[in-house]
Amino acid sequence: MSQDQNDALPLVVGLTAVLVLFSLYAVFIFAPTERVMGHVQRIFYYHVASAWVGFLAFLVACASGLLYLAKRSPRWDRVTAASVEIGLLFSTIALVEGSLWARPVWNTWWTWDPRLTTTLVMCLYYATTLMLRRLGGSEERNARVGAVLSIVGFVNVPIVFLAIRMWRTIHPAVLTTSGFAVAPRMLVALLASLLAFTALYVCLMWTRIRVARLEHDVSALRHRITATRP
Amino acid sequence: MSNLVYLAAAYAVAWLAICAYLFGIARRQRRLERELDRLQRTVEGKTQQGETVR
Amino acid sequence: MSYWRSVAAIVAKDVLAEARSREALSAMLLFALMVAVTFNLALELRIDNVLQIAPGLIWVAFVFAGVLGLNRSFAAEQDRACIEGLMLAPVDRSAIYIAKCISNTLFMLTAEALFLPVFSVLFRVPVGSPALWLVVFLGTVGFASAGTLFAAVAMNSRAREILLPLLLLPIVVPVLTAATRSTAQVLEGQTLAAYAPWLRLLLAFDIISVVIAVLTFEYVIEE
Amino acid sequence: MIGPLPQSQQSEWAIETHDLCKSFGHVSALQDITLRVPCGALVTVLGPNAAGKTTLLRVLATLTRPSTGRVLLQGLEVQGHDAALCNLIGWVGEQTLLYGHLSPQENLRFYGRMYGVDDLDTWIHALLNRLGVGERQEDPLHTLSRGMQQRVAIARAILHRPPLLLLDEPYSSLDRHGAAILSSLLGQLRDAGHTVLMTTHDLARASELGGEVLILLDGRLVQRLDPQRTADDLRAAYDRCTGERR
Repeated sequence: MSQDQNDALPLVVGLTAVLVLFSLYAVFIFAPTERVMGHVQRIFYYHVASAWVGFLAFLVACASGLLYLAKRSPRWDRVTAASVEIGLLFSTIALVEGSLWARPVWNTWWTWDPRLTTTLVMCLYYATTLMLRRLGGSEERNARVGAVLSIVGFVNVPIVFLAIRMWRTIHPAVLTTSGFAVAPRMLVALLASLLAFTALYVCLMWTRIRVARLEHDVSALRHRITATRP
Repeated sequence: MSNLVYLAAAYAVAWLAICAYLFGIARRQRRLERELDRLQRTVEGKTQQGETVR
Repeated sequence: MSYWRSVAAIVAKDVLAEARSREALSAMLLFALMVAVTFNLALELRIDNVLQIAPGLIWVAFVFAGVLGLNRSFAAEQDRACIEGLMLAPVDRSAIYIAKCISNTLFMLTAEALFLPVFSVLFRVPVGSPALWLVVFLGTVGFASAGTLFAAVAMNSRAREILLPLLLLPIVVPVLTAATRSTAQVLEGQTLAAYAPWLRLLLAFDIISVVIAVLTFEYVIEE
Repeated sequence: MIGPLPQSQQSEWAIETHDLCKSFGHVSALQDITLRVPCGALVTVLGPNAAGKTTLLRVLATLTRPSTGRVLLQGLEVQGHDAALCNLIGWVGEQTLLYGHLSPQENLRFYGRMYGVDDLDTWIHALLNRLGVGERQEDPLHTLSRGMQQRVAIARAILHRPPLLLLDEPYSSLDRHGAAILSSLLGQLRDAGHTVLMTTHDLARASELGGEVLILLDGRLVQRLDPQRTADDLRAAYDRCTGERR
């Protein structure tokens, strides 16, 4: 089975590379320049795509957390751990890109917008769950706790979002997300970016999980050797 | 025109972060594969000496 | 029936131990007051802006004092491995959660009931209105119900004192915003209709958090 | 004081394990433990430090999950948390499982309520007197010496009249008087039909108690000595086992 997986990986990587190149073409050449914001609006495509992958990754972590608790197989724990890590990477990218977009457009690096605030808060939470795994303790317990935390975290995302949105509507928002009309060609660029990033997520998960499995094998072998040492 | 700086920065940040992450994983994988190789040789050496490895 | 008898036994045990030692209560109360004093010095709380700052100050004090109390509550269970005594008892693991959640809520509410009058005297904020106490109650239940789960997570790790607030604070962001906003509206003398959405959010959070914690507690409490 | 157990036991074996293994990460603590303890037996598990004695007892007490293998207590399969199993087990561990701010009496009353013990106050009173804690039973536990606390921990373990007692180094921190009380109590419990499995690292203690002795070494059961063995047999066997390892 692992042989099959290794055979399939180059294929997936190749597909991802094609999708990424196409998305770059769609974003920079195919999509028209936005009238008000100019070229800087092109940040939008990758910003949305990385935010989407962040969300997807935390969703996958929640699902694999549930599966771990049901099946107790270390395989699902490796999926949870990898997905949280990659979700954190993409959420952080989304935050930084958002910031780099907000600066020229709204003249500020940061706004306490519901989406941004929720992402920031949940990033801090997920980073702590990763830190928890490094504090030692038994692998089995880390897996169990990791699963529970990924479930609780994901369930909490919409509640945090709702709370912050209610909070913003009561405080008059200084800056509103000024909507812009999405031309069909822009939509193509957006979809291309979403697809490319999702494929990228699959690739990263694949390699990350493989490394985690390797790590497990190596430490198992190492202990077997020390255990039989006369 | 200076807006292009932000555009470039945003895309640079995204790709740099992803590449850095991939590079980290790849390095870890290489290190682990070397280690696995070394350990497997140790195990083979031991079994040749007539020891059983549990 | 034996389920609720066990819950009652654990709560009674916690209350008795706390009545003897007053460790958690005095720590929480003193810490909350210290937060209030510190913030007053740092933010220059004056009569003309008291209504803007007081709600946030109250809840920041509650949250940090609450973290302290939660850590204390599970430290007591770990002291002579008492938690193993609870795990060995013939009761469902969720009964342990419910009991610890009730006693943590009780201790926090007691500390808050002692804190608010002092706060009222120091900052001339009226705290008599029943609506305020309703907000305090709902907010505390939300905080303690999520906090009890995370305190159990943190209990078996190194660095548990740091871990608990880092995990808990992001999760209770909804409680913090809802409680702060509704406290502000109550203090401003607005009608129930104005802050009813916030109360609903608090209630929803309380219910969801208790349900999820009851379902997952057994996975985090085992060693 | 300790009455005979009701004769309603489903199995002739109090403890049965099949190929029990426990590892922490990749470090293995127990390997292939297959074990049968008949009801009403007094069994001592003897072994040097780090032999896996505590792990074995914790697995049997359901405090630690085994990595692989099966455990049956009185014919009941151990898997997950089960009230019927909990009622079978009396546990004394390295820690006392008692609350420092409560008195011995209050501690026992709390645990008695958790187990739904009948006629609690009289029973607690009798137990504490039997263990020689009578005079201190209303003082906060943290004011008692470790040895006195250990006696209360033993009372806690037999409070719900469990048919199976799992005692991890129960003699630790007991003085001579306390040890004598415990020895006579164990004899009484065995006569009443309770099964006792205890660990010790102390050869003299194991040989003095009588009953079967299991020698545990590096997570494996290496020798089993029946109750008829003499103290010298035991010493010789133990020296041989530990000697082989060196």
